[in-house]
Amino acid sequence: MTSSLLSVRGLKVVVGGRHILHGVDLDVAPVGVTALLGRNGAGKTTTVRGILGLVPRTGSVIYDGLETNGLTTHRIVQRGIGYVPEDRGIFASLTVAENLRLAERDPDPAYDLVHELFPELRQRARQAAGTLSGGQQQMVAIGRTLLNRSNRLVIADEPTKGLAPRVVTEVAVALERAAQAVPILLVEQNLALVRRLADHCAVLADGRTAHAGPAAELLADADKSRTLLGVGRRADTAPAPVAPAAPATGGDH
Amino acid sequence: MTTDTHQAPPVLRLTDVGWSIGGAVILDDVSLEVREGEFLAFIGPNGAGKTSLFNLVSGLNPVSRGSIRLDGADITRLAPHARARRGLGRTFQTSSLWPAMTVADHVRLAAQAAQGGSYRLWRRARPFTAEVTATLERTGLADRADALAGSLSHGEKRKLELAVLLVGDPRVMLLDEPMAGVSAEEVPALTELIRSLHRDEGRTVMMVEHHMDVLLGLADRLAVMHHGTLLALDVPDTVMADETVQFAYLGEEL
Amino acid sequence: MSTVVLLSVTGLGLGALYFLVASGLSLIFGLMDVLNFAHGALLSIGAYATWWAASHSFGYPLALLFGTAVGTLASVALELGLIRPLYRRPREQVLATVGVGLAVPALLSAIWGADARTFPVPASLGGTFTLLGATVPVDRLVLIGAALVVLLALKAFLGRTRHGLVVRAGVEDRAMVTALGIDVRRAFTLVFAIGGAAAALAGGLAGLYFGSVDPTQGSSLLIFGFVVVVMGGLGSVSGAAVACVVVGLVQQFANYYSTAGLGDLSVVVLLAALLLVRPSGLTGRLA
Amino acid sequence: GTAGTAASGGNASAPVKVGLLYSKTGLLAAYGAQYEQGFQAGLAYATHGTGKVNGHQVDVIEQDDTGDPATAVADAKDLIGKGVKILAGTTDSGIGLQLAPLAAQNQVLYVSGPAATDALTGINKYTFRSGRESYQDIAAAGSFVGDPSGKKILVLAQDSAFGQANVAAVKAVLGAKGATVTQVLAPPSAQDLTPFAQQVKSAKADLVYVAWAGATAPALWTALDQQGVLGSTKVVTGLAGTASYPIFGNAGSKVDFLAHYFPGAGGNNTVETAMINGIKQAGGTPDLFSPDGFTAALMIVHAIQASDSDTGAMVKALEGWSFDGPKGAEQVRASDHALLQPMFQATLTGSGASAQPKLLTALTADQVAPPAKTIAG
Amino acid sequence: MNVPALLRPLRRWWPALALVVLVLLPYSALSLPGLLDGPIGSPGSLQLLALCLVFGALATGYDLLLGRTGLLSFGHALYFAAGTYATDLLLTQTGLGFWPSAALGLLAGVVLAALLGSVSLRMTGIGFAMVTLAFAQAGSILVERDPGGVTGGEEGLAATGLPGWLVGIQHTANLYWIALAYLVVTLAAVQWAVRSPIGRVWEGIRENERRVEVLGLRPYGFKLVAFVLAGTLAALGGVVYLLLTGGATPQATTSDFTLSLLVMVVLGGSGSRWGPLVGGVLYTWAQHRLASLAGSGTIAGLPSVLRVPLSQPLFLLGVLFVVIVYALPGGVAGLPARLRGRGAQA
Ligand SMILES: Nc1ncnc2c1ncn2[C@@H]1O[C@H](COP(=O)(O)OP(=O)(O)OP(=O)(O)O)[C@@H](O)[C@H]1O
Ligand SMILES: Nc1ncnc2c1ncn2[C@@H]1O[C@H](COP(=O)(O)OP(=O)(O)OP(=O)(O)O)[C@@H](O)[C@H]1O
Ligand SMILES: CC(C)C[C@H](N)C(=O)O
Ligand SMILES: [Mg+2]
Ligand SMILES: [Mg+2]
Repeated sequence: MTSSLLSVRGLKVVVGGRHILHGVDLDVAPVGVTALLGRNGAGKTTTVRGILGLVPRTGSVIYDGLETNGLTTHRIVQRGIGYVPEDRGIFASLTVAENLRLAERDPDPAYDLVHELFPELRQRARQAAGTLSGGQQQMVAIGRTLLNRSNRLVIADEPTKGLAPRVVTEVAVALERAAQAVPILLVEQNLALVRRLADHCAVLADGRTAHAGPAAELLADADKSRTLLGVGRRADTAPAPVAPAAPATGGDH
Repeated sequence: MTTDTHQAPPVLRLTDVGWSIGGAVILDDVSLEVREGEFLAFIGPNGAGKTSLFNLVSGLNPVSRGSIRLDGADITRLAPHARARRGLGRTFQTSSLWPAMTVADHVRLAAQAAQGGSYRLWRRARPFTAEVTATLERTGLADRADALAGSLSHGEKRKLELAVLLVGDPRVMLLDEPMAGVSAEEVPALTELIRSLHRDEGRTVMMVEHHMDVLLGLADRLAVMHHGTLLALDVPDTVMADETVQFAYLGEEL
Repeated sequence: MSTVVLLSVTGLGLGALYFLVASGLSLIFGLMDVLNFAHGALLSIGAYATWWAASHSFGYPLALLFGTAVGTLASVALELGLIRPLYRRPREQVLATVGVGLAVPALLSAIWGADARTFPVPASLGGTFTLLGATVPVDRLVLIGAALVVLLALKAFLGRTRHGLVVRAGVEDRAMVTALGIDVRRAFTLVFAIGGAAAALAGGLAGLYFGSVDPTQGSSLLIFGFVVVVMGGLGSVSGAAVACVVVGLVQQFANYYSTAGLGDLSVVVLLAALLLVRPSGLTGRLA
Repeated sequence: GTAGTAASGGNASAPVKVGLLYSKTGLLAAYGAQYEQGFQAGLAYATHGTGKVNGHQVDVIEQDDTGDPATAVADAKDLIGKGVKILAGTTDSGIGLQLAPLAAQNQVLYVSGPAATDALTGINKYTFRSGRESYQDIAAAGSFVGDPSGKKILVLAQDSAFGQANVAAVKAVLGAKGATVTQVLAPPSAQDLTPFAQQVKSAKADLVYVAWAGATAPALWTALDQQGVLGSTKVVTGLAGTASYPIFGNAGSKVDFLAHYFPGAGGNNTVETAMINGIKQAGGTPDLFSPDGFTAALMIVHAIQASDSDTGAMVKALEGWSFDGPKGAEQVRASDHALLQPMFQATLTGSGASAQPKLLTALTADQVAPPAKTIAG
Repeated sequence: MNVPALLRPLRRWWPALALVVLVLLPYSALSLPGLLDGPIGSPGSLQLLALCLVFGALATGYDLLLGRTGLLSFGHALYFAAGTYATDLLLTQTGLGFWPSAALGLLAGVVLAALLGSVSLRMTGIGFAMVTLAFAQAGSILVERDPGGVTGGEEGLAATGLPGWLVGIQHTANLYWIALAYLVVTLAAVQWAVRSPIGRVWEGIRENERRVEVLGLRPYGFKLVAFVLAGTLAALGGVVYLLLTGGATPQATTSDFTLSLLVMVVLGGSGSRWGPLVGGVLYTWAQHRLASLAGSGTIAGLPSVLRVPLSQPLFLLGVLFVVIVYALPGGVAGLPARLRGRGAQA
C-alpha cells in the first residue's frame, strides 16, 4: 500500500463540540475497490465527508500526491473525484436531466453508459427529481458519478441502499467494470456485495480504524468478522445472499 | 405461516385504488385486503409504486380513484392525522424527523400524540420517562437519547423512525424500507424486533423492503408491485416461484 | 374608449415598473432563497447614481448605464461583504440585508437630504403621444421596453447558462454542489450582481417615471416587488411578469373606476385571494 | 439665590428651559431645519441678541423627534421631567396631536410648529400654534375664484387625514358661499397618477384645488400637465419650500399658488428683514417654515416676559396678543388660540431649477381667518 | 465557601432578583451616563425603560410564532394596532371608562386574531407570510384612510378620558409598572405555553409539520392556538403602548412595525427564553438613544465624511445590526453559551 491514490492519516473531526473521528487511517489503492465498513454511527460517512472537505477536519489527507487538507471541496473534487453521498444528495426541485447536467465535468459526458445502466433516467429526464421513488433517486446519485470518464476516484457511500435486488446486481456489475479503470472507495453494509467487489477493506469502530487489510481475508475469518463486523457466523458456510433468489434457482455463484 | 390470520376480519381494504398526478398514472386499480394481525410484505422494482401506495393509505397523497376502508369505515378522504388517530402508523423511506429535536423528545412527542391531551395549555408537558427509556432500549438508541436528530448517522435515523412509530402504539403499521442502511450487524436484532411486533403483539404490519432474506422469514403474504399495479399477492413460496417476479424484480443472483 | 386605452397603457407601464423592481428580487429570492431587504437600497443607489450622472450632463442613456454599473458594484460588494460570510446562517443573511435596507436610505438622506430631488427628464422622454385618442406619456413606453428586455435577458440567463442551475441547486444543498466540483460561491456572486443590476436599472428608470428621486422611493416600491414575486410563484420570472401586468392593470382601473381610489386595497385583496385559491402562485412553483 | 423676588417664586436669574422638538432626521428633516433656524433667529431678535428675558437666560434644549410620535412623546416626557415648562415645535401634525394632550396633562406651555392640522386649534388651554393651519390655506385658495357662487370646485388630494381635512375645509369655506365642491382622492401610495389626472380632466371644474404632500408630487404635476388639466382649468395649490419649485417642471407657470410664506412675501417688513438676515448670518437659508420657528420664538419670549415659570400667566399673556411677525400683522386669537396671519397669492416665474415665486397679492389675516372654535376641556 | 457555590442559588433565582430590581427602579436616582439621559427614576428615563420593556414583551410574544412554532407572520402589527386603536376609539368615541375600553380593545384583538388566523393558517410558508401581510396592509390602509374621520388617519388619535393616575409626568412610574407587569405576563404566558403539551407540539410543527400530522395531530389547531395567543399578547401590548404614548399612531399598523419585531427577535435570539426580550430592549433603546447620540456634540465635531452619516440614527441602527449579526450568531442570547463554549475549548 505504499503507492496509494488516497492516503488518510490521523483524520479527526469535531462537529458541534462532539468528537466524531478520533484518528482514522485509510488507504485507497490505485486500482480496485476499497471497502469501508463498520456499524451504524461508526464514522464511515464522516470519514468520507472529511476526505472531501465537507466537514472541518484535522489530520492529513493526501490525494494523488497532494495534501488536500485546506483545499475547498470543489477544488478537491475537480481533481477527478466522483461522489455518491449517503443521503443521495439529489436536488429535489431540479429535473433528472438537470441533476445530471449539473454533474457534468467532462466535455463529453458518458450519458450512454448511465442510460444503459438506468434506462429509467432517460424516460424520466423531465421529472422533478424530488418526486422520484427512493430507488430512482439513488440511480440519479450513482449515474452522476458515471457521467465523468475523467474521474480518477469514486467514493460511494452505501450506493445500493434502497435499490431493488435486480438493480443491485446491475450496479454491482457496473461498479466492477468501473473499478477496472477507476479505484473505488465503497461504504457498504451489504457484505455479499463487499465480498464480490472489494479487494481491500478498512473497518471503523467508534471513530477509529479498527482493522485494515485484504477484504477476502477478513470476510473469510469468522472470528474476525464477528468481532469487527458483528456478523460472520455463517460466513464459512453459506454467505448471506444479497439478492436471494427463489428456491428453485438458489445456490452459490 | 400463521393460519389463523386468514379467518380474521380485514382491517384494511383497498378497492380499485388509483393515483394519478400530472397526467401520469402512478397507481392503478390496486385492490387488496389486509387481515387483522397479518404481516403483508411489498416487493417490486424501484418506482413500482410501493411508497405511493403507503402514501395513499396514510393520507399523505389524495386518492384519485377507488376507496380505502379501515375497520370497515371509509377513510378514503380522511386527513392523515385522522387516520393516525384510528391506529394507523407509518415510517418513511427517507427519514422524516424533527432535526433540531433530541431523540428523547421525538419519543415524548409521539407518546403525547398517542395518549392525547396535547391541547392542555395549562399543564406541564409530561416527561414520559418510562416510555422513552423502554422505546429507546428496544430500538438500540438508548445511548443517543440526548443527541439531536439532525446529527444522527443514517442508520440511527432509521431506528429513530421506528422508535417514533412504536411509542405511538398503532394497530396497523406501515414500514417503508426500515432496514435500508441499517448495519449488517444490527439487521438480525431489528428483524427480531419487527417480528415480535407482529407475532407477539399481534399488530397488523405492512412492510416494503428490498432485503429479501429479511422478508422471507417475516411475511405471511407477499405483494408484488409492478408499474403501479399489483402483480401478485400470495404466500411467499408461490410468489417467489413466479417467473415474472424472478425476471422483473430479482434478476440473476449476485 | 380613450380612457380605457390610457388606463391600459399606463397600467402596463406601471406593471413594467413593478416588474423592473421585482425581477432582481425574484431572481435572488427564487434562486438563492434570500429575501433581500436591501433590494430597495440597491434600487435607491441606482436611482441616485443615475440622477447624479444625469444632473452632471451625462445624457440620460449614459447616466442610466452609470447608475446600473454603480448599483451592480454595490450589489457585488454586498454579496461579498455581507451575504457570503453568512451562508450557513440564512436568517442572519436576511437580517443583514434589513440592516443595509435601513442604513442606505438614511445615508442617502444624510448626503442629499430627505426631500425628493427632481430628476432631469430629457425632453424626448418627457412628452406624450396620441394613441386612439388617449394622451400617453412617452416614458411609459420606455419602461415597457426595458421590462421586456430585462425579462428576455433573465430568461436567457436562466435557460441558456448553467449558473441558474448551479444557484438553484446550491440553495437546496450547497455542500452537495461543491461536492460536484462546482465553485458555488462564484455563481452566487454573479446572481447577486445581476439582481443588483436589475434593481439599479429599475431605480434609474423609476427616477424617470416619477420625475424625482428620494431616499425612500426604493423601500416603498419594494413591498410591491414582494407582492408580485409571491403572486407570480416564487422564483418564476415569467410568473412575476404576468403578476406585474395583472397588478398594474387592476390597480390602474380600480383607481379610476372606484370612487374612493381603491387601487392599493385591490392589490392586497388580489394577493390574499390568489394565495388562498392557489397557494403556489400563478405559475404553481412552490417555495 | 435671592428668594421671593419674582411673583411666581422662581429664581430671578435662573435660566428658563425651552424644549424644542423637531425632525433633525427623518422624512421632514428639511422642514425641521427651516423651523429650527427660524426659531434661533427669532430668539436672537426678540432678546436683542442677549438670549435673556428679564434676566433669565433662555436655554433651548433641542430633541430630534425623527418623525416618530413615540420618540417625540418620550422626548417630551423627558424634557418635562427635567423641568422644562415650555415646549415648542414639530412639523408633523401626527406628532403635534400627541404632544398637545401631554402639555395639558402636565400644565406646560406648548407652541406647535408647522404642523398644519386644524385640530390643534383650540385643542386645549396650553396649546398654541406658530404656523398657519389648513383652513387658512383653503381660504387663500378660495380667493382665486372671485365669487364662488355657482362655481364648480374640485379638490384633488390624497386620501389621508390631511387630504380629507382639505376637502372638508373647502366645503366649509367655499361650499358655504354657494360653490359645488367635489373631490378626487388618490390613495397615498398610488404610484401612477394618470387616472386621477384623467378624472380631474373629465370633471371640467371651474377651479381645481390641489392639496398634495410627499414624494409623488412631481409625478402628479407631470400627469396633470400631460393630460391637459393645467391648460383647461384654473389650478391652485399651495406653494411649498424652495426645494419644491422645480418639481412643477414646465407646469409651474400654468398654476396659481397660495403661499404660506416664501422669502420676500412679507414685503420686506422690518421683522421679515430681521428674520432673513438672522438666518443668513447663522449660515441658514430662509424658506417656507422659517416664520413658524421665528414666530414661536417671539411668542415664547413674550410668554416668559409674563412669567418664567407660571404657565397660567404665560397662557394669559399670549391669549389675544397682537404682534408684528415676519408675514405681517398677526394675532393669537384668545378664544381658540388660532394664529391669525396674512396669507399670499403667488406665481412661479421661470421653470425647472430657475423657478422663482412672485408675490401677487397679500391677503390680510382677517380675509383668511378660520372660524372661531371654543377651547375643549 | 467558594464563589461558585455562592453563585449557584443565584443561577436559579436571578429572574426573581431581576424582577425585584426592576420593580424598584423608579425609586433609583442612579445615573447611567450614555445609557440613559438623566437618572433612572426620572420621567424621561422611565418612559424609555417602559418602552423597552413593552417591546421586549412584544418581541417575546411574536417569537411564539416565529421561534416556537416556525410561523413567519408579516402581519403581527395588525393585532397590536387592533388593541391600541380599538381601545382608543372606545375611549374617545363612546365615553366608556378606561377599564371597559381596554377590556373590549383586547377582545377586539383576540377576535381579529382568531378570525384572520383561521383563514391565514390555511396557508403555509411564504404564502402564510404574505397573506398575513395582506391582511395587515389592508388594516393599515384602513387606518390611513381615516373612514368617517374616526382613526385620525396619518395624524393618529390622541387618547382622551384616561384616569388621572395614568397621565401626567408625575405618574410615569405607574406606566412603567404597567409595562413591567405586561412583560411579566407575557414571559409567564409564553414560558408556560412552551412547556405545556402544546409547546411540545409546536416544536414538532416548527421542525417538520408533515410528520406531526402523521402522528395523529392536526397542526392547524395547534398553530391557531399559537396565533391567537400571540395575537392576544400583542393586543394587550397595544393597550399598554396606548397608555405609554398617550395615543394611537398609524406607524404601529405598518409592515415596518412587524419587520422591526422580526429584527428584535433575531437580534436577541429566536426560540430562546430571554433572546426576544433582550433583542426588543436593545432595539428600542438603540432607536431612541441613537438619535441623541447622532445629535451629540462629539459627532458634530467630526469631519463631514464621518459626521454626515453618523448624524443619522437610522444609519447607526442599520450598521449596528449588521455588526451584531456578524459578531453574535444566534443572537445576543447565544452569547453566554458561546463564551462558555470558547472557555471549554481553550
Ligand atoms: N453534525 C453532527 N453533529 C453531531 N454528531 C454527528 C454529526 N454528524 C454525525 N454525527 C455523529 O457521528 C457519528 C458517526 O456518524 P456517521 O454518519 O459518520 O456514521 P456512519 O458510520 O456513516 O453510520 P451509518 O452506517 O449509520 O451511516 C454518529 O454517532 C453521529 O451521530
Ligand atoms: N409527482 C410525480 N410526477 C411524476 N411521477 C411521479 C410523481 N411522484 C411519483 N412519481 C413516480 O411514481 C412512481 C412510484 O414511486 P414510488 O415512490 O411509489 O416507488 P417505490 O415502489 O416506492 O420505489 P422504491 O423502491 O424505489 O422506493 C415512480 O416511478 C415515481 O417516479
Ligand atoms: C411639512 C408639511 C407638509 C407637514 C404638514 N404641515 C403637516 O401637517 O404635517
Ligand atoms: Mg453513514
Ligand atoms: Mg419507495
